[in-house]
Amino acid sequence: MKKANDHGKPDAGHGTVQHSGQKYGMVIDLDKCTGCGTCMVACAAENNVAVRADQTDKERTITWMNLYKITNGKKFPHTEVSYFPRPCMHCDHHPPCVSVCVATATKLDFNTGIVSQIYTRCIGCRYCQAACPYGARYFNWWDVFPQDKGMDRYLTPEVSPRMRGVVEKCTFCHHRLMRAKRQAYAEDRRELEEGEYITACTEACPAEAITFGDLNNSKHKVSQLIKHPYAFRLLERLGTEPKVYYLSSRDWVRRLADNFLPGEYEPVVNRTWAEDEWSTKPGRDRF
Amino acid sequence: MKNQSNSAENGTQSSNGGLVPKWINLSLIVQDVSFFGLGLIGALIVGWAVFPAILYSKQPQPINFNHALHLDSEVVDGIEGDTPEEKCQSCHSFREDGSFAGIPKLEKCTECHDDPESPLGETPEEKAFLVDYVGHEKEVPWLVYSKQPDCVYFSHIAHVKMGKMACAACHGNFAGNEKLPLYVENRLTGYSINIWGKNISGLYLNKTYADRMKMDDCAQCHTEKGQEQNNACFVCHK
Amino acid sequence: MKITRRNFIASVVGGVAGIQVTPLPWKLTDDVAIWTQNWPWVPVPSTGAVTEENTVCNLCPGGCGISVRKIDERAVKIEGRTDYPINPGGICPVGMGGLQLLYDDDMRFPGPMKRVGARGEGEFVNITWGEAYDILAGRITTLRKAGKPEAIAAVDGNVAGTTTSLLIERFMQAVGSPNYIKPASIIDTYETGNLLMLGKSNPMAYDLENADYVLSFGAGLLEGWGAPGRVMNAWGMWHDANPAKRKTKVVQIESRASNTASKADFWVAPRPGTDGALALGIVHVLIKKGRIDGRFVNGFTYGFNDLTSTEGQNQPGFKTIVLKKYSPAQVERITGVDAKTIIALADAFSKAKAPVAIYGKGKNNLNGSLYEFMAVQSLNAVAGRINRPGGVLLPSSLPLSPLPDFEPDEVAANGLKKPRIDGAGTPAYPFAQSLINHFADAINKSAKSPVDTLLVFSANPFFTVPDGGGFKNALEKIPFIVSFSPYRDETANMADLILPDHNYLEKMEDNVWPVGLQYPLYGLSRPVVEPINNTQNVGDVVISLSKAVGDETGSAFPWENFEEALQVRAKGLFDAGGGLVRYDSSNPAWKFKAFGNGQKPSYSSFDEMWEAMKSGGMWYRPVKLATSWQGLFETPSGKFEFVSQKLQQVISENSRQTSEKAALDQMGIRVAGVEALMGHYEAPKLGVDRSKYPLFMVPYEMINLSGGWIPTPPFLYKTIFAGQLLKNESFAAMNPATAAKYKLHQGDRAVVKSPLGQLQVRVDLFEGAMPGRVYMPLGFGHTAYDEYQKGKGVNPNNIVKALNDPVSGYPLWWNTPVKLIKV
Amino acid sequence: MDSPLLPHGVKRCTPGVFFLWTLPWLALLAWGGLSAVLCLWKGLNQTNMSNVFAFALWIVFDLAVIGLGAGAFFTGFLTYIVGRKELKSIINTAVVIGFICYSGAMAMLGIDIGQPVRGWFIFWHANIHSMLVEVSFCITCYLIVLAIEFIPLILGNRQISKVKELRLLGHNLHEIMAVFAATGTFLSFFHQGSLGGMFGVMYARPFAAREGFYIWPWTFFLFVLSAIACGPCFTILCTKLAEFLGRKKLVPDDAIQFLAKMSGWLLALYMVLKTFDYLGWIYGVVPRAGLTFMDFFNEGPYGVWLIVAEMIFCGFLPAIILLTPAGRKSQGWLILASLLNCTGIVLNRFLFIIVTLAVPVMPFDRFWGYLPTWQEWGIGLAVIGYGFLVFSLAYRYLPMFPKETELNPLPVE
Repeated sequence: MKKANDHGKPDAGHGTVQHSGQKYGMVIDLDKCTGCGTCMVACAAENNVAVRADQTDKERTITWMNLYKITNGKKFPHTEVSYFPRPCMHCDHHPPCVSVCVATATKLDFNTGIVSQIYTRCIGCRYCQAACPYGARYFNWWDVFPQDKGMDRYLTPEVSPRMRGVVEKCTFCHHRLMRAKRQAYAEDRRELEEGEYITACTEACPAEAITFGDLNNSKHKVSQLIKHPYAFRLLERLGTEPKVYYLSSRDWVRRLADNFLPGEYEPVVNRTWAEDEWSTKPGRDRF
Repeated sequence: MKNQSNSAENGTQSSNGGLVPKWINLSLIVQDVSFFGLGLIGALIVGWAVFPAILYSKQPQPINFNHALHLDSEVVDGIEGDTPEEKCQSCHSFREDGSFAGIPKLEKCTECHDDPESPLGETPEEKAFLVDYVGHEKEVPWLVYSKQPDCVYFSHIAHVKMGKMACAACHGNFAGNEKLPLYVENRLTGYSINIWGKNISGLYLNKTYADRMKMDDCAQCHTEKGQEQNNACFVCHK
Repeated sequence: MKITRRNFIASVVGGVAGIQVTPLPWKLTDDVAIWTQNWPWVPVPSTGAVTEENTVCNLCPGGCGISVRKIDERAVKIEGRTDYPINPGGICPVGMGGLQLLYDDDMRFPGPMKRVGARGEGEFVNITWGEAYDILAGRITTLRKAGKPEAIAAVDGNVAGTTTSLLIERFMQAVGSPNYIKPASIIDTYETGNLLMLGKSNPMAYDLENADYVLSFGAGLLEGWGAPGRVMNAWGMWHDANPAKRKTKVVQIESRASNTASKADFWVAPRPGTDGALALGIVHVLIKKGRIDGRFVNGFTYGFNDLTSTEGQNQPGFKTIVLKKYSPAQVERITGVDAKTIIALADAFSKAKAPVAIYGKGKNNLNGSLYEFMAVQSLNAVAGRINRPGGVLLPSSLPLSPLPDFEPDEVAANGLKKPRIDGAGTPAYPFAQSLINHFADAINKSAKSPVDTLLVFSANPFFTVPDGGGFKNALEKIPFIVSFSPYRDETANMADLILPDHNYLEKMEDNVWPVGLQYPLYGLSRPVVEPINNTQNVGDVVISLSKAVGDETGSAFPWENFEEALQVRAKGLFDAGGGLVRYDSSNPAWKFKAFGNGQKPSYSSFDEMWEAMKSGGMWYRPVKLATSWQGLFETPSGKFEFVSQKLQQVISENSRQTSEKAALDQMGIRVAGVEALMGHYEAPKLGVDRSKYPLFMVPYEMINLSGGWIPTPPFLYKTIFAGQLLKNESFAAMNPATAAKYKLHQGDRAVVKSPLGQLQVRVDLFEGAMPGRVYMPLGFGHTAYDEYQKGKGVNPNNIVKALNDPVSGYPLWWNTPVKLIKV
Repeated sequence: MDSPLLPHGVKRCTPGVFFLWTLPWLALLAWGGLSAVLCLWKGLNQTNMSNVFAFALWIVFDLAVIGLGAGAFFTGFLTYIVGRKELKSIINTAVVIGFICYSGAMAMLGIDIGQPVRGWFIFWHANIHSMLVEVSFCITCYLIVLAIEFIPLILGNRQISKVKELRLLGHNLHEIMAVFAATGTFLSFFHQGSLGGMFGVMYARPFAAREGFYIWPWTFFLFVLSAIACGPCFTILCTKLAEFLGRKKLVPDDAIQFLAKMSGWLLALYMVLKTFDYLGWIYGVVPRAGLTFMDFFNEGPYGVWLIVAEMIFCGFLPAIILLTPAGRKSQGWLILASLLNCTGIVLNRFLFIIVTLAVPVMPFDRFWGYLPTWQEWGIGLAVIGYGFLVFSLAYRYLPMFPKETELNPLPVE
């Protein structure tokens, strides 16, 4: 995999860096995920995401957190459905979208590991969308806000509503980091406790499938979970180094997270794990 | 192209006659220059005088609040604080969650100006204030000089409390104001002139941070104070 | 001197040159760009002081704890509470989108209104509350004067036992109409079943959190069954990333690969409606292998072994019948689940330390089948899972004080003697509280509607009743309809008068015992925002209305307002003592503690308790087992009854007039003798030519789509997949094999035709669908509300041909014979 | 009646006929104008572009015309730097075509971005790491260069050249044209390259991603090469079209033949390198991403045939024709070859833009298709209309073909 990182384009000054400060990341446990979609709704509600009358136009609706439905393709009654909740991956190595942006409207902040997107700077060329393999970036095709219905009354001032013609994406609820810091300052603190800053989807998930925290901080739960044998990332081998990890005990799910040539994929069961904190039993046995 | 170059040659030949080529006509040149000058001057007037006049709208504040008076402990007591910052915060206060309340709501004023009937001073402004607002329990529609656009996030507590910055550093010395200045707004952008800067050219010889509140100024200050990490986009944008 | 063209050009050149050294071009370029960054038509949300207000979500009987984030007076976000027993932190998508139900003007009524357009058009004009009361009270008075109070009927969608529903029922009694109708929900099935087997209609209490093997018969654990916040939280615990902590296995029994089925550890797919047989098949194996809990079965149950009838002859008992009729082979024939699986399930169930078999049908919105539920309960009983940690608990109901009795006046008394229109409680349906389908049928059958004035509370029967559009037709016949809905739903659009209720975030309301919870919990939601429309809490409306109708009715409501009525009931909670009003998630209410949970009530007076309840939104007691078996069962035998004597009494009474055969037929029972008194499987008599309708249509529910009377918040349509809704067409899921028979491919248009009607859908090929079935989602196909919902997809309820569930009389809505026609 | 404007000693159709000839092109422009207004006023929802097809028809058009327009700088380079005198007879045509292509492309880009008014951010807040910035800078500069190169031709108009100063200006510009040619060459090299780079650097899009040399992916060089390989052919095509429509010879064969030969060689070279590029990609980038070559084509309308067409029929075939003297000397073959050559570059750009985006990278994501709306076509075709219009005007009123009079002497009255 490392090789994969080195290929690709020159470091646009955004390569893998030693994060001086925090490096926020997310772990989504797909065994816990129930596919209920609360994360999507929470995200939209938290971030003033526009909602139009027809949301079935999946190529154009805006879903910072998007739920992908996958099945194991087996025949009845052995069919299984699972879901990939997909926020922005906040790639850590030379995010594909960042180096291509013409107007420096999107950047990787080395102090948080968060990839920012500035709507007022974006000119809407959409090169970033073309470059992102996760489809995590969304363009504002319309200029809609249901003001006329009075639905602008639930808009939060913490996130600026977007105008037509710019690209937006998941920000790891950066405003919540600001909120937490402000609170800390009010209490004469500079450091944040684990859990003081979590994203809206993390908070909303009824199955507590999402864990959020500082990957640089070994005490944080995320930095332990990513060592789990079931942990993996989307399209890992492209070398984008996503900061969003997934857990799944199901091999067919893990296999769908990346492209594999025949024989390349090795099931987790055969993998032994250094820190033997978790056993590596396959999660889904017959009974 | 052939015939063109020919004609050019003819031109040069014909100019062999006098000192100045025949086809150069001095009077014409003088005319040209003067008309050119006319246009130039006209443009300069339009650009430097007319344009700004059209671009900006001016309005007075609903009530001419006298900062100097209120901060004069001889006249008004109850505005506590040893440092200017503490004094400012006794009205422009922080909320518990660390957010900044900005311009105080009516309830703050009515802590002292509680009775519409009995003014505390004898200024006409106060009387007007008591009748129009305290009387009708109506919030004063203050015009905010330093209102940043919606895309900007600014944490006062990070600057004033943690950064130990003086309010005046960015806002200038309001404490000394007897009168509130006119609120000048850019008709096109809706920005208060205090954001983009009073100097229409945008060029300053020796600019202070109180002159302007543009992004570059924030960034410059961060850099000077060794806070480069706070120049990350999301620190100030939402 | 005259200006030549040359001069003109010169000055223009000068001007152009000059303007470059002024700010004009440069600042203008900048400002125009800045203008695009602050377009006046892009809203700028106002800032202000932030507050978080705690309350309880009342969008479903699940009742999660929520906190509403406010900027000054504006609600901007709903979040789950960590200090509420049901849902530590999270909530469901519908609850998360709740603010759109509050602020979407097109979805709500601005205030009391009167219909002006044709029915269904939704054309109304504003009136005052005064006028509204006059119109309605006047009409009721007239009917009472005419001695026909029974011509007033009410459909009440509020959960049974909530104060609102009690007041509405009380109001109906006060005016003198027996026709108080509630849409059937899973709760009714539970209560009827418990009445027959436990002798009391207890709230269903599954101790899921402490179970290590959850065998779910059709309960859509991840589709919104029970209290979604609680169930999904349990789901998270069951699937802990740490295998050491991952103890619980979940098995889902359902014909379709729903989220629950897919995400469960194992999925068993019997034919829809045969769950009961499967349960008894497992019982069969347990008995065969002697893996039954002898102590419980012999000590505390009735009817397991053979019985001697009153005439003294020997009758086969539960055991004999199960052994005779439900061998794995036989069950395989009924359910299509192979015998090996059945045996394996039995083994797993008996090997588990704390297994529990739970029963449900998707969400809670619709009823289940009584005999199926009894069969599943029998499984729990045989394995001794009654009143055991991790099993089925038997807590006594909430100690709420009843509302004081009152004496109906003469008119009312006479009215109440009249028979119910829906026939509930008659020999045919002895245990039914109300039968909304029959209510509609009765109206449709009679030439002139027996109902003159229909009051609709928190319900949208037009859309939600699975009756092939029967209720819709009934509405058209009813002369006068009054809706108390805050939303412009289908039923409200049929109404002549609108007395809109508050939105759930604007009102005070109670939430009584979330479905399936194993400990008593009384939730109390309070207004977190000022009402944005001219609406009134339906509780207050009923009280005022009763007074407006007359002193006789008014006297039944001796309270100033709704909150007073709430307090009257809550008084019982205080008197009962020991209730907690604050919750700390580190000390879960479902954890069994050796010596109680050591927590003491934090209040000393009722008023203290009430204030604490209003701010905290709860009163609960941590889980505990019934310490003594004495009086635990209120059945004639005083035991858990595999064979229900209550049912036996009714049948024998009914048989007295006619024959037993006739009595059974009347109740829709197709077996005789003891078998009719216990949980069993009987194939429904479809009465439809299967050669014409070879397939079955099975409606299914989704957690991210509100199928009930609550509209779906627009945000949720973001979570709907392309294979479920596309533009305005909804999809029917079917197995590729089935589709192939009709030459249907993904996305093709097809008509699903039942004897009661047809719907056009698009085809979604889904391997997880049982062959021969067509699965249609409930919640699409609204013809009301606003652009976000109107005309999106079709509503399967409109073609459901539901038979009566034996004994209970509720609709069997999950097996409609249909045919597919390619378009 | 416009005869005084026509160049000396050439025959042109009557104004009436000319007007009729311009009508269809004006119509296209009108259509495009309407589309443009809609897109700018209502926003890009007027198009069928989506979050999947962030780039679509317009970008294909842009890249195509910029590639085809490469004839301008390359011919300029050969004429002024290398000093191939015979090309002087066609350089004007090349410049005009270049100008048309680039100005058209710029116009389209202006509408393509979601916030046109903020367009200048590209320069003011430039992100030097972005290939697109490099493209924007170079194209803008080069458009200015092209304009300057165009000026002397305009000044060559019969009436304008009557004004002494202007005539002189034009003459002097001519003298220093080499400087501009050089600048143009430099700029073009980089933006043609960066256009290729744009796609090569998308390392997370296996279909477009390429290895490279230092900061330049191979596509960088391949795009330059393909552009100069087909640019001349496009110039030839346009000339031939003009000759056909004007029913007369406008450019001496030596110029045409030389360009054709150059094209042939360059195309041949390009094809060889492109072959290696494909191989390197198929055996390097693709398997590293866990994919096989055919994985990209197992769904949707964009089949492997596209690549076959690009390489065989629009690559090697025209190269061979152009390299065989007999082939390029015969009118028909020459035109066919040029056509194929130009089609090839369009195909190549299409693959890099549309197919790249249509192929999902996440295994569980679906394949997407795309059809432009009439607004998108309108704006695309308007550029063609605009091209015909400007070309015709230039041909009619400017001495675009200096050898025209020589080749078609007027009958002496």
